[in-house]
Amino acid sequence: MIKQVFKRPDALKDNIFHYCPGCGHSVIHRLVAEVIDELGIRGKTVGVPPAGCAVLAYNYLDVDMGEAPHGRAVAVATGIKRCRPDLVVFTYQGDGDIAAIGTAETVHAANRGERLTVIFVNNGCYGMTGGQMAPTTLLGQTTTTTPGGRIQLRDGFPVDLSQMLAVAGGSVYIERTAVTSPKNIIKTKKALKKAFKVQMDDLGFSLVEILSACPTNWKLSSVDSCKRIEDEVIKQYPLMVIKDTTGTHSGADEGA
Amino acid sequence: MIKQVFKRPDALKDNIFHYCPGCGHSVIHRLVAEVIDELGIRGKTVGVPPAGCAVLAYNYLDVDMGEAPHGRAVAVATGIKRCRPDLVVFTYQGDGDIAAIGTAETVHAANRGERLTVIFVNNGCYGMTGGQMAPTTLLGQTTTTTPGGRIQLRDGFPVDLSQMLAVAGGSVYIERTAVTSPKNIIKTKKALKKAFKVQMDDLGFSLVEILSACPTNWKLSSVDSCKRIEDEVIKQYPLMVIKDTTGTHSGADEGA
Amino acid sequence: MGKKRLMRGSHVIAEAATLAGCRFYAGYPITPQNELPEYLSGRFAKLEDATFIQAESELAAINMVMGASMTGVRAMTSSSSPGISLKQEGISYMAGMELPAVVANIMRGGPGLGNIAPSQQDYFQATRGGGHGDYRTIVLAPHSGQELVTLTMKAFDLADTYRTPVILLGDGLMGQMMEPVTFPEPIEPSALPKKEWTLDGAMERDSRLICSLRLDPFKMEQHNWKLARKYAAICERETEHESYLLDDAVVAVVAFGTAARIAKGAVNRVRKEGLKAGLFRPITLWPFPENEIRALTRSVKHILVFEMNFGQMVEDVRLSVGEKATVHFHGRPGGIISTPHEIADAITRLVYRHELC
Amino acid sequence: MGKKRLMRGSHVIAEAATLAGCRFYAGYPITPQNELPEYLSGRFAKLEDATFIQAESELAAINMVMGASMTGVRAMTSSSSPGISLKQEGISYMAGMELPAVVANIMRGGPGLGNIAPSQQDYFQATRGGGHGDYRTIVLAPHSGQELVTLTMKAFDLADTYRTPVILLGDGLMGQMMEPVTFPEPIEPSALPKKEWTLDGAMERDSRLICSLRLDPFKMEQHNWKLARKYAAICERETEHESYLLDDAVVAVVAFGTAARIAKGAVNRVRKEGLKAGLFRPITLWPFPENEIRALTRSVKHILVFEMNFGQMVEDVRLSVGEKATVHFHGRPGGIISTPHEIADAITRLVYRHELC
Amino acid sequence: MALLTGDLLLKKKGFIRINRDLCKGCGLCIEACPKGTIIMSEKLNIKGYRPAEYTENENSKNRKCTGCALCAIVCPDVAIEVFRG
Amino acid sequence: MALLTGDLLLKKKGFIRINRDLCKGCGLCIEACPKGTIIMSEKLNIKGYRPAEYTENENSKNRKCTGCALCAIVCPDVAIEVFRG
Amino acid sequence: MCKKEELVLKDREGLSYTMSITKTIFSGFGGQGVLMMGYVLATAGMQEDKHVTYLPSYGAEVRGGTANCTITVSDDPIASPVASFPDFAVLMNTPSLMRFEGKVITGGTVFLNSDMVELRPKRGDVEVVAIPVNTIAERLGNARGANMVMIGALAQKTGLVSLDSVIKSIKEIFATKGAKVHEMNTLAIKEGAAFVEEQSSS
Amino acid sequence: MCKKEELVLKDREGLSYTMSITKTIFSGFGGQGVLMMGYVLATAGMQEDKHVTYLPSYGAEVRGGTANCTITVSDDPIASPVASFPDFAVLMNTPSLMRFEGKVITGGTVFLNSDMVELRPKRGDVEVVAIPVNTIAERLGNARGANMVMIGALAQKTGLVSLDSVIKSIKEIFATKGAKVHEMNTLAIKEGAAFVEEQSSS
Ligand SMILES: Cc1ncc(C[n+]2csc(CCOP(=O)(O)OP(=O)(O)O)c2C)c(N)n1
Ligand SMILES: Cc1ncc(C[n+]2csc(CCOP(=O)(O)OP(=O)(O)O)c2C)c(N)n1
Ligand code: SF4
Ligand code: SF4
Ligand code: SF4
Ligand code: SF4
Ligand code: SF4
Ligand code: SF4
Ligand SMILES: [Mg+2]
Ligand SMILES: [Mg+2]
Repeated sequence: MIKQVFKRPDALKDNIFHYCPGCGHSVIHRLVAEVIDELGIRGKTVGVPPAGCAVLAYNYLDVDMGEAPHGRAVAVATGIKRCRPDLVVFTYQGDGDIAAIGTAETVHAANRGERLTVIFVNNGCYGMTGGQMAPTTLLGQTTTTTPGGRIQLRDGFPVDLSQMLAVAGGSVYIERTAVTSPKNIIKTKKALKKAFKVQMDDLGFSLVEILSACPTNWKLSSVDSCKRIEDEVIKQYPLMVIKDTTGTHSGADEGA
Repeated sequence: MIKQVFKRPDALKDNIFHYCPGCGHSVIHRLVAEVIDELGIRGKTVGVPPAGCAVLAYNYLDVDMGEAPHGRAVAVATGIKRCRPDLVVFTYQGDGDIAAIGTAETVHAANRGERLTVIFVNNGCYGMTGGQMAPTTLLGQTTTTTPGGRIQLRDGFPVDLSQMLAVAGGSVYIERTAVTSPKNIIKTKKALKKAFKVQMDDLGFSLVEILSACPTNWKLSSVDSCKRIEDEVIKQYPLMVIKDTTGTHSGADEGA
Repeated sequence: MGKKRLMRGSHVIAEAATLAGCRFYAGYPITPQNELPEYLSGRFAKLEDATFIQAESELAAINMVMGASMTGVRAMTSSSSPGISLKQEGISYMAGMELPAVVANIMRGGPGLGNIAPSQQDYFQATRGGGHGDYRTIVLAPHSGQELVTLTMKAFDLADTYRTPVILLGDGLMGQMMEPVTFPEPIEPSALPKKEWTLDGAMERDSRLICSLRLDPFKMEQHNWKLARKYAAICERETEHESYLLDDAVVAVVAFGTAARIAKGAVNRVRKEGLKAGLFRPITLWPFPENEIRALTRSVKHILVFEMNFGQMVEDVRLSVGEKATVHFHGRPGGIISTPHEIADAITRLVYRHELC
Repeated sequence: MGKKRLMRGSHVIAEAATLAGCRFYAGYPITPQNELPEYLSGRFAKLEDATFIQAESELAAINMVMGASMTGVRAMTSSSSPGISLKQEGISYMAGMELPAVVANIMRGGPGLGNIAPSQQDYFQATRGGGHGDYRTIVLAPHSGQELVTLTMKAFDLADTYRTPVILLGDGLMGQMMEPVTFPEPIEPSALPKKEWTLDGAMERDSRLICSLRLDPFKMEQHNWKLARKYAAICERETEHESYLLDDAVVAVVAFGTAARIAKGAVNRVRKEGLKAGLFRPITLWPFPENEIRALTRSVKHILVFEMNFGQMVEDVRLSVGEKATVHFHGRPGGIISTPHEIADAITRLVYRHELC
Repeated sequence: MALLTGDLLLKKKGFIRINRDLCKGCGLCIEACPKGTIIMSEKLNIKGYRPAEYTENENSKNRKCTGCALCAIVCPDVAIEVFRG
Repeated sequence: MALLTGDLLLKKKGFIRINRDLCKGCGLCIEACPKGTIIMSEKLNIKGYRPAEYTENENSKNRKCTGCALCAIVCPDVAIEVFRG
Repeated sequence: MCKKEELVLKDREGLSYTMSITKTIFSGFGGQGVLMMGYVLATAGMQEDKHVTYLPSYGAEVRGGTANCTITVSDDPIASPVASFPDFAVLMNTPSLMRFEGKVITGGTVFLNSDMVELRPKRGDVEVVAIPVNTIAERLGNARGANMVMIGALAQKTGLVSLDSVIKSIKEIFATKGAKVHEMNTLAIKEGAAFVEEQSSS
Repeated sequence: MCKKEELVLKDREGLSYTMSITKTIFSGFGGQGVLMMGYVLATAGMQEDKHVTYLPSYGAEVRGGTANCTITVSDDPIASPVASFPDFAVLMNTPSLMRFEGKVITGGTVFLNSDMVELRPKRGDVEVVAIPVNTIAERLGNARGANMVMIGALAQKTGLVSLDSVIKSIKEIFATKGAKVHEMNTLAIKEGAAFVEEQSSS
């Protein structure tokens, strides 16, 4: 019997991605769709796309979506979720969106333990606007606004937002993964699924930071981009569970 | 021989403080003035006061001062310091100012390792606007916007900004002190002096978080306010050196 | 109508919002409107279906309101001048996405940190769209406690009807002053007309999208003309004003909000001295009652615009009357509240200088 | 003047700013002006006394510029529409504190996220003070590569002269298009007039303060009237415009920036057909050249305002001419760039309808 | 036990189908495939990319493809369908 | 050694001056003073606060104040000057 | 704004045109119940179906300083709730006297808490009513009721509102505090009224 | 805005009024050197003291897609740098042909990279010049010089700018790349020119 073992998930529309060849966003979109399918939540999910390369995420993900201004996705999502706690609400944000302009909103949503799932795509640059330095750009990395490479004294260190969010009382599950290889992609999907479940179980704020390739702005082939992540980026941003207090229910029960 | 062993510091103007009786801001102002005197930097110091009860800090501190919009003090200070690295630049900010609306600016200034000294006055409420909940308000604490006490589920956990800033690569010295007793006041002064020195030695970003009484909004006597800090607030915000990498010169030398 | 209650303006807005079925508030403290969120923090805590959030900033607040509005809930935020500046991006987005919301601006003296005294210095920002892009917001200007009730409730209706942000433009005096007010019966959210465009999960229907992005300039233009037609309809239908002693007037004062109250007192004074003055009070600042003001010029050839700023609405009055009347201006920027006497003086001088009696 | 260089508008602004002695830039990426910071990141890296910061947000950027300006350094930021909305609070502060700075807005289609195509939809925001409080910013509207050079440099001079933020209002086309330009000799910061009000440490002098807070309404009012007088002086002295083929014109097109370029082409076209049309191009949008436009109405009774929005500057034209001429409007909001032909059509129809030939 | 051994011995067979016009030629599938059954096409597709090409015959008994789906898992453009059996 | 002992034996003397009209009556100095030499005044000062009052005579030999300055260190309003000798 | 506007920058206020509108300023330290006095007066006015406004001072400058509020009571709609020149001033401490003494209109009345204020107005054109409200309140065993004594005195002396309305108002305002408190406050109000009654008859 | 404005919403462009203004669109995949061709043409025009504008397409929608730019060369100042209806179109791939074929004005010329484009315009009112620029470039041992071949062909065929100006321009533009590169590119340009020369003479 021939049976199809891999096909396009239902929650992914038929539109062709506008992303560049080898772009991590495409993989992550598919994983989100698969997770939505598997959890059976297409009919009660609302997504908030960012300003960033994924601004058109609604062309691909077949769920209700509401746009947010650059950096404000978690604030918009908070508004949605507080009014409709029965919905599953996620944001999809680039590293510039979440870790630069959106720092305050993210820190405070995590602190409040908003029941949101945040998908944080760390590609080390501002993809959409042409590859400028992002908070996550590595030291020495050349971008269009660090033509001589990122210099710590002028441009600062790579920001580790996930670690900062781990300090926040209301964050319950934070994991960093990558979409560089089948193994890592499968791990990423697991993490995404867990993050959604944390929300559905009303435990608190969950976030998956995903190291993702931007071959265009890195000026590398897709394959070399994945290698770069595994060889270099991971040193600065190790793949790991950064926080997991789901066992202790810390998010949900305290203090009320 | 009779000699005066305690007097008003030179860098403190003669104006009478507009602060409430027992307000920690008054003590901290004096300490800042003493430190400026002792370091002999009155003629090369620029301060940035916040929107907050200390908005009128320039009525007291006899140094050049430039106002910042609420929460943006470190951004304004960054502009000053980058243009005039020879100056000693400090910000003076309330907990609402720095840890709510100013979160992003502070995180990123710390990350860039701006050569600034930040004086972060944590009084657990929005003093100036009438005692609303601050990010630092304790769980259960009654304020004008948490009439039934701060509830974690609605209002989030007390934010520990200093710990988050410790994650930032460019922060070099972060200490939490209090102005509740002679001992703690003396420690606070030492910390302030060190923070200024860190800047003068070009090591990186320094910050002193000071637990400070707001008797008016806490609706406690001055003495009880200090007791409350020592008995309750310190449990959430322990007095400690949160980060000190001055020995390793981490801020100044890496990565360039 | 219930019994009379002596209430602070900020509380009146908060209560009226609740009665209008508002069930989401996000805001950030700023004087002189702190009592509004403070009141709601208690009021909403007692309602099962209501959410109060003290946001980490005005930016977060307006964006939370954006999200809440996407679900169809009646949502509001409030602030005062500097905080409203920070919300301009969000307001522009909501206008672009056609999301209803009520934004109360209890204006204070500016620019910058300014002070916390009453002012009307944000008229342009409110009526011209201080944010980016072609858009307008409906702007309502209450001048009494009771009007805070009616206009707050009306703001929510207009916002829903036209799917647009509505600005309630008060000032520190409106926010802080107590006056007796009565409230109507509450409106239950469930009794409001169902919104067909909300995000609530694509259950047995196609997925929905609320967005302001339109990369294709032709689509963007189309959307802008759609907005323009909506705005034209609002202009046609929704202007509101009060005419006070204008029937036989030869001089009209035009003023809104707190300034209009004071102007009323001034008109009363000069009437006692036999001067034929009246007051035209725009209640909607946008749409501006321009036809109504123009109509005035059949009898009135001198108009005194009085604002608590250095001259903003006066432009709209000039645009309305063209050269059919002479427009004079009297302004007090920065938090000064004129006395009725001062305005009476100004009217009197105008009358004598131009021999209008 | 050096030799001609073919350069992208954003780069031209960046280079001209450097030549004007600008030594501080803070900004945040946004299309269609990214090439401006990108250029400066390299250019400033080669100057010892210059600082380039890619800020964490537009808010941070404008406030960094505020700080830099306090030290007396010529400072600038740039962005496009949504980012400029976020800077409104900061701009209001700088106006209140009387701090010079240059803010370039390379406008895109709005409202909201809109698109990245050229537009002129932020005219009101720029000219009416999108922030809170009574204040104005000088607004310069270049319409060619070479004017990007002159107006950028002029912006810094005006900012310093009047201690006020100046907005350089371009659009995506101005930012992206390349044209040949020539640059003047650079101005060394040390050659600029010394500023006596900067913060540089109270060494052997009294300490200084730069602030916008004035709690006392009377002091605030005083400050506002001071600002008003400054603005009046600017209105008196600094309006700038271009008159193109207006001497014998019976129809005038009024347009600025990119729209004015296109209108010029349209005027040329209809002139070939014998229609007496001309172009009035405001170069300063604030102060608006209202006297100059009013003067026009001696010969011109029909004015066609053409804007890449749904009608903003048209209000200023109406305010300028009153009823002395009929003001018509042609607008394209949302990123459409009209062809000269389209505007020529509009002029032609106007001429025939009103029998102006 | 015998059965299990048998199962292990009996190598799984699979095949894939690549949607030529969805493919952007990133080459990640080629890198991922443990069997080396995918190559880059010489000819451009409609969008101007050189798409990936599956080199085996779906019906061939000797095909190496196991249907492990690694290629599909890494494919950013969801251009690959995998079949087994 | 003897000298040191002598020094220790010779208790330090001090006194303080409280600027009555700067004081806001917060009472922190009273709490801080190990010698109990400060009390709250009965009469209001010009700003309507009941200010702190130093109870000793500057010239008295028996005064308990050591000039330790703890009171001044905690005084928010810099209302206390401390003298020693 | 580029227009040459007529700028009129005068700030003086004449006498009220009708006697139907009366403005009262209450001023004292925070804690002296100053805002409550204003609230009671405004509530009483409202219960008499008069037009009333209550305008507190607010903001940063009052950190631990003087609190004040202005109450307007009027037969007609109230234009401005601000009192540049109040008819009555209730001044509970010396700084308040210094601040507001000069503003009261000629013919107006200044109510002084004589327990806290030693100075007396220098002007001869206002009536001064000095009342030892703290002493009276303490005598009644209601030390915190000094403001109630004062409001009673004010109502009695000015007739702005009736004593009955005042008493009805506080009953509502303190509804949750129980009968005991109401009785105590009623007594304080009556004592205040009695005090001025006595004063003027003596 | 509340005014009833005259709304004119037509978008068509007639033929250029004078021949002095010429618009050329270059379009192809990113990587085909499309923007460089435009830059070279504009620079050459500038060096001939003509008015020139260069307008790139920009933005999010071009992720990995087609790049294009519009060059206007004119004796008079240029009103609009946009070409709704270009005189010339240089189309380096099939999607570009599909997108821009219909826009070229009647009497205009379409330059096709015949190595990449199999289709031919369906219109009869435009001239089509098909050039195997990749083949030619590869033959010259300068595989990346296909765009130089094309620009040479364009200049030769249209006379928009002289070949000399083109060669001078690339010398400046690639100043840092050394003489060898310049020689290679010059050769490519000349080969392109020679190709169309031959074509038209044949
Ligand atoms: C207020 C505002 N500022 C700036 C922008 C421009 N902008 C759009 S996306 C973006 C950043 C994109 O980077 P990132 O968030 O890392 O997403 P990526 O494209 O890399 O996935 C920026 C700066 C904007 N749309 N709004
Ligand atoms: C943009 C903006 N939002 C709000 C305010 C009002 N505001 C002034 S100070 C302040 C907070 C004060 O709290 P904190 O920073 O903790 O200082 P504290 O007074 O407690 O010392 C607020 C919300 C403002 N001035 N500007
Ligand atoms: S620019 Fe980078 S992040 Fe954006 S679509 Fe291309 S590869 Fe992906
Ligand atoms: S309100 Fe609190 S923080 Fe502000 S001056 Fe008073 S005591 Fe100090
Ligand atoms: S399914 Fe596995 S073996 Fe088959 S082509 Fe894909 S990666 Fe290769
Ligand atoms: S991974 Fe997908 S897009 Fe990339 S080459 Fe293979 S089939 Fe094509
Ligand atoms: S100096 Fe020491 S002993 Fe003397 S009064 Fe002060 S605290 Fe008491
Ligand atoms: S500590 Fe200072 S302000 Fe407080 S009571 Fe003592 S002297 Fe007065
Ligand atoms: Mg990114
Ligand atoms: Mg605080």
